[in-house]
Amino acid sequence: MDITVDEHIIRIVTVAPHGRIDAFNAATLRGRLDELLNEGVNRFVLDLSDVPFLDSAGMAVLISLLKRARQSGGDVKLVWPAEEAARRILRLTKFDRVFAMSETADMALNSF
Amino acid sequence: MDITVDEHIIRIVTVAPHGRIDAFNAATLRGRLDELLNEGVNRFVLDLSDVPFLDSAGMAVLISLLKRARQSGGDVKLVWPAEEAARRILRLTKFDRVFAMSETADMALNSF
Amino acid sequence: MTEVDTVRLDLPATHKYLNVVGACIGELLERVEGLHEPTVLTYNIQLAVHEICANIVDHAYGEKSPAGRIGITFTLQPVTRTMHVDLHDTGAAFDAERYQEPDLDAAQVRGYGLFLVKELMDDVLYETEANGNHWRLTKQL
Amino acid sequence: MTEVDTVRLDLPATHKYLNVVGACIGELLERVEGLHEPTVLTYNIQLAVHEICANIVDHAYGEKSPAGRIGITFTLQPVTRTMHVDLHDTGAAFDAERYQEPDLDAAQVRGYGLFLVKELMDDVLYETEANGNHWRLTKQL
Ligand SMILES: Nc1ncnc2c1ncn2[C@@H]1O[C@H](COP(=O)(O)OP(=O)(O)O)[C@@H](O)[C@H]1O
Ligand SMILES: Nc1ncnc2c1ncn2[C@@H]1O[C@H](COP(=O)(O)OP(=O)(O)O)[C@@H](O)[C@H]1O
Repeated sequence: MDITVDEHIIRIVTVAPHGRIDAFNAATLRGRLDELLNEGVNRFVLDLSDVPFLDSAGMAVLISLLKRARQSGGDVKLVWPAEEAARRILRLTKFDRVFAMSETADMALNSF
Repeated sequence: MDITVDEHIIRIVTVAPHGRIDAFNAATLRGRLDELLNEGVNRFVLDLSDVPFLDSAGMAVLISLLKRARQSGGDVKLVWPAEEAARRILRLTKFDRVFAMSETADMALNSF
Repeated sequence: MTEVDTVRLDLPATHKYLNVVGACIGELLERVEGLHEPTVLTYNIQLAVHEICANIVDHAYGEKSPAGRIGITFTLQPVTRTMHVDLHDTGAAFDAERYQEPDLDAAQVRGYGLFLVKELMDDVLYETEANGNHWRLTKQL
Repeated sequence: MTEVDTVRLDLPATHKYLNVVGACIGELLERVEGLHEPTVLTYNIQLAVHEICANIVDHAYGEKSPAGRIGITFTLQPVTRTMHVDLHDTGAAFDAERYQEPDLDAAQVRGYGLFLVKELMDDVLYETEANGNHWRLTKQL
């Protein structure tokens, strides 16, 4: 009897920024994500739980990442911010429909 | 055999402001302390552990309290603020010599 | 809130110091009593004003005018319980005719700024003045 | 810090809004890299500027001029790593001749304000100008 066993390793990278993501520092986050994309990573969990403030420049970084990740067959899942006001903004802009959302990073990882 | 047993009850009041004490709200603290003084309280523990900022108007409230409490035979003990910068100000103004200082409210109570 | 209170802030048009703007708004609203959902309200005003400022940096001044400034006046009207935020800059004008609302169903990279401002504030006014641009945001408190 | 950055704040001379001043200082210093003991440094500058403002409210304007204002300019000098805080008011003048240092060994109720300012800042200058009073606080960062 021949049994074929193949191992598939899916690499998912969790990125958890701590603090505000805004026009002043969005480029830093974008730079780090670009490095990961260039290394071939295309599955991301972006953990926003410790992000107290996210502006439209930060949102632009998330959408850019999503586009590039999906282009190469990957995806981006978001972890909800703890801050209720920030959650509402993600709902207002329908980011919660464009991205798969999770309450925790573990739940996001398991949803891949 | 005659045995005399007397009970002495010393009333010590612990006051713990939460938040800044400054020129804007020092009057509120002073008002509360005046009420206690007028009720006859003269032994105080002023717990500054949760006071992140204390200005000279707040310091004036502490000294006034000390003067009135000592006039009627009482005393005021301070609990150090958690914030190192605020501790340094109390040392700079020699408040740590004018007042008995403690690390916790319990220690301050036991020092009476 | 018994008198009309105004606080003015004037800062370099750079993303670097926009944190000051949000902090000012937070402290001013600390002093207003009886706010409904103060944390969310504060966040919303902070975000809206931040987006207008970021647009002034990026679009009104762009790369061209690094020395430009943003003047902001915060006004608290106690009787009507209204907050006005007036922003002035001396950069390029905003072309309202060419402005397009974002299509929220097609994820897009840019274009959420003014959408958020309009959603989060009760009123948004833009006008060109003799010496530059004027944005006025209004929020009922 | 590569250019000289200035941020201006202008507010009613009332204790109520002095919280805005401290928050501005905190956010500005957030943007300065390589500070030694940033928390303590920030606290010290916040307290010193706060004391000058509180004195303007209490002594320069006192009960008399409730409509007075305080104008503050924060300047960050990157080359010399210096922060200047210039405060302007249009109230009564400060009489330096009559000023007395507090006696720290005799617990006293008032008089710690200017003492703290002098201890916490590297330099304190006061001058009367044509249109009011000018305080300049300087701190090496
Ligand atoms: N202050 C401004 N001055 C000039 N043009 C502006 C200004 N604000 C916005 N705009 C124009 O409106 C467009 C939409 O702005 P916005 O909704 O904030 O999205 P974004 O800034 O991401 O493009 C900008 O791309 C720009 O062309
Ligand atoms: N801005 C000012 N304008 C006028 N007088 C002032 C001013 N600041 C301080 N003074 C005078 O200097 C004195 C000492 O001030 P300070 O050390 O801050 O203590 P305090 O304010 O507690 O009296 C004040 O009582 C006041 O007479």
